Amino acid sequence: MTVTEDAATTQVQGPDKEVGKARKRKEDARLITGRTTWTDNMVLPGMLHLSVVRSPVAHARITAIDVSAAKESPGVVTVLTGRDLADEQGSIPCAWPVTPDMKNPGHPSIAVDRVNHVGEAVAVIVARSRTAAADAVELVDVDYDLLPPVLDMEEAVRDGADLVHDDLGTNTSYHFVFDAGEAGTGGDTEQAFADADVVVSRRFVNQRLIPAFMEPRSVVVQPQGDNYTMWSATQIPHILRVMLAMVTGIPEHKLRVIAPDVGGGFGGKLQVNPEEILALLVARRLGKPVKWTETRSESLMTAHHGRDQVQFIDVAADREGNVKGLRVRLLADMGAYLRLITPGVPALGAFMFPGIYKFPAYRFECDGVFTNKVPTDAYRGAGRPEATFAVERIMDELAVELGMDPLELRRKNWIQSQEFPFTTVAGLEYDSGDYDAATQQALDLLGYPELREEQRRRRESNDPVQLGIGFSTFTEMCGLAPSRVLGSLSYGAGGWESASIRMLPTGKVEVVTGSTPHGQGHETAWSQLVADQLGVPFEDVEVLHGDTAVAPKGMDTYGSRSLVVGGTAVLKAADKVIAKARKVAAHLLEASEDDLEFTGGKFSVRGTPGSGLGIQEIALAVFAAHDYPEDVEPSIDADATFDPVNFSFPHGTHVCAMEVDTDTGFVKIRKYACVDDVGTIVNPLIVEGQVHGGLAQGIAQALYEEAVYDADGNLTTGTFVDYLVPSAADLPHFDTGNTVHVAPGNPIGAKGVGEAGCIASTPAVVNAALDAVRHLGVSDIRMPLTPERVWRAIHQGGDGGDRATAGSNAYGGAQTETTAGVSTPQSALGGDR
Amino acid sequence: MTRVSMQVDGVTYTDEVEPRTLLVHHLREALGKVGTVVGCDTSNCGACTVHLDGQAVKSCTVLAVQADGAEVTTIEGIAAPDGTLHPVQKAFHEMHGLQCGYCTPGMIMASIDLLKENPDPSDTEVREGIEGNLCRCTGYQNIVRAVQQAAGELSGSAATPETTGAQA
Amino acid sequence: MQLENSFTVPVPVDEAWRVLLDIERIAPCMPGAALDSVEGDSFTGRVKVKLGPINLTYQGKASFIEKDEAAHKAVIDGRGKDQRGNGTAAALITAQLKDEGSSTRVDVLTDLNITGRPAQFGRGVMTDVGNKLLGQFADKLAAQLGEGDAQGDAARAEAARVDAPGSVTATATATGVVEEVAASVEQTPGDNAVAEKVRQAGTATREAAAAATDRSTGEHTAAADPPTTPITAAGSTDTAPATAVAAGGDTAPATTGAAPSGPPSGPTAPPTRPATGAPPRSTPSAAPRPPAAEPEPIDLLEVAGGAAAARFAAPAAGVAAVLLLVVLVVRRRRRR
Amino acid sequence: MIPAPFEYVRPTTVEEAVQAVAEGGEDVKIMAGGQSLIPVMRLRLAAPETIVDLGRVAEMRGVRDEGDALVIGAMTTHAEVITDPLIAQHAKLVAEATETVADRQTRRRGTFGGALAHADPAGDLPAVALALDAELVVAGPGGRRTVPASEFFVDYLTTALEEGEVLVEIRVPKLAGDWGVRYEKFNRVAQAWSIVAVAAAVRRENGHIAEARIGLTNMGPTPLRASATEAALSGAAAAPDAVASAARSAAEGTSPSSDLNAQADYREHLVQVLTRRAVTAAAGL
Repeated sequence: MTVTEDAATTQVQGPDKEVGKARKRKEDARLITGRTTWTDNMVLPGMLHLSVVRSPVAHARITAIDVSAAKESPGVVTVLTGRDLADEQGSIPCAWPVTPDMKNPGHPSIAVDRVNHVGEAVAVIVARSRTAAADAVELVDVDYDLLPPVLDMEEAVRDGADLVHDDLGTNTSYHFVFDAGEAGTGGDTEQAFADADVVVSRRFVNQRLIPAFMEPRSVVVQPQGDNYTMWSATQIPHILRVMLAMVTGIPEHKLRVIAPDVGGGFGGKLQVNPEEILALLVARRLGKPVKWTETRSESLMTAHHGRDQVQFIDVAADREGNVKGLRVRLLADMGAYLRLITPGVPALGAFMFPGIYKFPAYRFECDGVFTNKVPTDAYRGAGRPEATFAVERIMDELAVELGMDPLELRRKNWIQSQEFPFTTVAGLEYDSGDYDAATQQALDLLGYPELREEQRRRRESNDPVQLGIGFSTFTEMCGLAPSRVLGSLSYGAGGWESASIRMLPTGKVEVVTGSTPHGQGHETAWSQLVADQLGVPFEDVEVLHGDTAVAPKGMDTYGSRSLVVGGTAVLKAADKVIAKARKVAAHLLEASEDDLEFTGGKFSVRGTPGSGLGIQEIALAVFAAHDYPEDVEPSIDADATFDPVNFSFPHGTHVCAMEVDTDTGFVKIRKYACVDDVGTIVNPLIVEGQVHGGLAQGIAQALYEEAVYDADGNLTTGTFVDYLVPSAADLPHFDTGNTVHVAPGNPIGAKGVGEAGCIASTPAVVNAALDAVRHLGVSDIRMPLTPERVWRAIHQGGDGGDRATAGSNAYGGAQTETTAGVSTPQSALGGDR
Repeated sequence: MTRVSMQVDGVTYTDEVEPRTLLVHHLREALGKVGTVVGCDTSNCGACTVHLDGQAVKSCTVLAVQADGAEVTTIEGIAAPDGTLHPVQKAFHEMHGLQCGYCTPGMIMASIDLLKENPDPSDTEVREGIEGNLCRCTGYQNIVRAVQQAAGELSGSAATPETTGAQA
Repeated sequence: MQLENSFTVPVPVDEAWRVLLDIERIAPCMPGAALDSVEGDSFTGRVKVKLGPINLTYQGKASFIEKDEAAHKAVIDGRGKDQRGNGTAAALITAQLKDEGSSTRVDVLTDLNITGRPAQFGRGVMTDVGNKLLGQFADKLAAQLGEGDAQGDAARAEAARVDAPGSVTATATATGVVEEVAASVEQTPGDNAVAEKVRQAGTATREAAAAATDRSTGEHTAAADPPTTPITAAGSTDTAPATAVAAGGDTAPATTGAAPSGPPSGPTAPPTRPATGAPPRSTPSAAPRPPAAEPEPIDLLEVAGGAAAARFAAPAAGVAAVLLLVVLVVRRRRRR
Repeated sequence: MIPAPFEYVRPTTVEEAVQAVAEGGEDVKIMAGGQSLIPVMRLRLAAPETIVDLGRVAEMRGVRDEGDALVIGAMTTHAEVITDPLIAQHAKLVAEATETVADRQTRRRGTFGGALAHADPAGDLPAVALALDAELVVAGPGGRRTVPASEFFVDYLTTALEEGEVLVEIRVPKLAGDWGVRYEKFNRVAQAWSIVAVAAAVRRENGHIAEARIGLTNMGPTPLRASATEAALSGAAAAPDAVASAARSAAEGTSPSSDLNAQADYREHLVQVLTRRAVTAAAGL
């Protein structure tokens, strides 16, 4: 914390600037007093409640649905099945066809004649109360004709495998390839491997996770004639509005979407949910307002999941430790359907596997695979944590193979600070940074030499509790995204952001942002930006968002894009306000525009101190409009849309010290230190908070969380009893710090911070655990590092294996698998299949 | 239906409820106390934490009928009548102990309860004291700081009543 | 989830086969089950499952989908839905009879599939239930088949009926999972006097076993000797033969069979498991048992009889006992 | 989720409670603290017709000293158990284990008796009751009876409570002599159920362990005693080696299940480690 404060004072901005100040958040007032408007708080006159009858089976044909008893249930208004809605429900959109021949089976919001994952909607109850709706769910009788569930990706891609979607003829949705040699951004990968002294290959499992946002999803739809207003706990009201129009045929201008107070989504609310479509269809059909709020178990079972990749990765190097090539092949679990950006998540990661290292050659291949599970989609980091995990893990393995210090190996291969901007083998232009500086600072924070010494002592004394230190020197691409780049990747939309500034007569400022926040503190940070730019008090700025009628244009919040893209749009709008005000000021001050200077919110004529006109006064002047220049409109309000030309590349060094109890396999983080470079820090409090939260989720992937399905496709981690979101007692204190290398791609100089902690921490934690027990013969442990897996890896070899019920419903029938990677070059290309 | 009467944030309410009505649903849906929220269905997340006769409980795991005759304090009832924030509320704001704020009402109510029993908790004691409340945003560190800061303030100004609102 | 049960019954294979095909006698073997209707090879019914606070009622139908007289193999497909919409349960039960002269060896392979809410827990609530359910089913099936068609043969009927509660089961898997499931006569369905008597006897059995005294309604004595016989957990393959030793006659000592022990698969050897002897016998008056009208929930309290007997058997060891029959069921699960 | 509808009865005396249970119909469920029952009802895995809520039965709450034993009312909450001076003095193991149960809020509502009657093998208190040779006083239509803990837990979520019976109070014998105690719990996250836990009470005499009582949590469908280890410790030297050696038989006679958190063989290993640690700590080594 002190470190962050120190970093804050190293800001380029002066002490009187808002940017860089640890402003307490404006948002808090309503949140700490319970005066919030969560979607589920909404009550409308005559509102009906929806509940969803869901498939208990993973794969089946629906042979009959009997809703008669449910319809008779007290308080039930009607019950609708997939048949009833088949002609109007369309398909949940997939905005990212990553290859031209990608197979998309279409995604009904409610199953018509076939279910493809446990939890898929099969009927909707509409009732007068939440209770009546819940009661009637029990009364819907559905007959299923079971089909074999497809659950394991590696089996699913074998010839003759059972198919999730018969009509596609395959379980492979797409095969995506990036080859640096072919793209002209690197050398020939196969040649690099052929020439290499050393090749290390591993198979890593990046397990399925659940975003597990705390606020359950909720949607309220109010029909008014042919207009519809939807309140939804969504990250993406703007995208949702467009998609709702496309899916349902309701004209876009007849739809208004409001994201009121929305709980943190972490990508989990970056979706067009089946239930949002269903709520809209039911409201349209009945002409009545409706509400649907999920339960937690519904949420874990049906809201999209994240990660779930089997990663085959090979690295080639010479004996001196210079990396020569990188080869990656992924199997990425799509789940049963393609949702909004399901196929794009691994593709987004494709460009990040080389990390911060100067690989001369790189090839990436990915198969998107259908299984009878809930679809995957964005979860904090979306593609980048997977890539970072794989490369940071294999760098440690290479170091072991070469007998080198893992940090030394990294240092030898990473981009030097004077080499920025640096174009990587994946074709990305990294903007700025200093990996050495961040690393040194992180080691200092950790107390590295002392811990290494303690590690040595524990090893020598054969202490049952061993200590390990793990690194992750990462970068990520943020600021999604340059629209042209997205276009080249076949993404269905742009990456720009929109902002408006409205100068009110009393001098107060309304900032409208299209980047819809859900806990990130936009109201505070945008106020800081505008206060500086317009020279108005922080308190005089109000930030409006999350309502398509108030903020009609936007691309919303995800991919650590808000400040970089949305914040820049705000600055651009402020510049336009100033430019417009300048004309009025010149008129009123009877001076030439060129002679005016604008500082501290005031226009003054150069060389005549004391004279001047504040921008807030100008706002009143144009409101009155009694006296303004002939050739301008009587307004200084302005809109701006910003489309970035490049991504931004935050980086950092994360160091984890881990204690491993070799008797029980229990792991405990002893100390965690990280230094992140996120460019300019607008609000150090918010930046620190984002890092902390990201660390918690990244550590949770390493140690606690995993969505486990049994052999029938039941999610056995169906409640918070089994899906282990860590509590305060399970997480350590974090020592965080920053270095600041301004991002050249935007005027703020910010790089984005929302995902950094989550992306960086997972491999640092796993590397630390391995470092603690490597001398006992352990070279991999499957995530999450449950005590049992750690214990098995130590005492039985392998990576600790599947968890007992994973992929099996035989209680105790599972066997321990030993699937640690072996150093065979073939394995990377799935030679075993 | 069963008649229940309870004092919530200082106001007495009498209603007919079904026995199966959970306290949190009664608070939210009958009394409009929507500051208290529901985050799970297995009593794990703690978002619904309120004080029942002065003790923190998870209101999703208490039936409304069980609170008959009881005094309930929610997040909406802990600030002073003039709007002055409770020291724990204030500390959450000052220490950036919240982001999206969904877990915050439960976190604050649990923290107040903890500080009543342990006025000067260590880092570990705070962490264990709020183990029944899940937060997905903050990584907890600033929550821990907030609770400790509030502890300092509360011990310095012992006069701050815990449930000012409830005594209005 | 696949469960295997094997046992031997003291009737010739043809006789056992006839009983196996008699739905009205076989269906009630499922604990907590009740037949609602029988139509040809199909039948409908309910299975109530009660586990502490958890209460599920599966309603559905089952039918013989294969009856291979020559091979003495029958396959029953049963599937039901929970009445509260908590998902489905399906079982594919394959029973294979093998002629062993005057007795018959029965191998029951059950592929059990549970969906919905009960399956959504990492602690595998329903898997536990499934294990116990099928274990009890096999025990009762053993009893039924053991009766043969000679319903008038009271002695044998009694023997078979009483045998169920006393059966000792041990389960072993490659990973050393060992579970013990013992059934009790208390679960005997039916509201008639016989069933009641049997239940009482079961209760008494527990008490008797605990106190090693004789203070119940039926003529029974405490178990002896067998508790000390260890059954070693089976080895790591599917080769562990299910062993069942049937001892006929009122005076036969308890006999237990031991599965061959295999090398421990983990660093820790699978525990050695003491086998308990059969509990005391009871002799309710013989009467044909009609299908139960109303299902008795499979309350695992009922299992108490067996479990308690198992636990209390040690102090009871040494007390002379008369055992009619011990059926040892070695049950093991396979990975799918 | 919302529970299915039920009738609700709130007796104020044990007699009323027994009567209410008797009149509650076929599917009556007794609610103590409700901290396990209400979630199960919300998930609709349980849908009792009648709930008999013991929350207002004052006589079932509190701790009293009966000479050689403490009597803990079944409705005494975990929070009350933790802070009770009599328990701190005479049954510290109960307090120590109770502190690990769930979280603060849950401990405010959850009760000692409820936890025992629920008989979850992963619950912490049954093994403690077993280790301490507690006796459970049960009231039913035919009056009261006392069930020793060793006979109370009969199977997974199943106790010796007969239909119509209510667990009223628990007699916990005081430990006489120089006893040390320890509850060693192992789980993955703070508020989770025990993967395995060990409750140990050890009496030392002249540098030896005179007596050890060891209860095991989640090593089978019921709580168990580590009898072989207890026997091995009896008279053993109060030394780490002796304890370690005795702890190696802690898994004897257990039958742990395999689930998402641990397979059976790992549990059998864990129980040995945890037994060693618990006994070592309890013996003050």
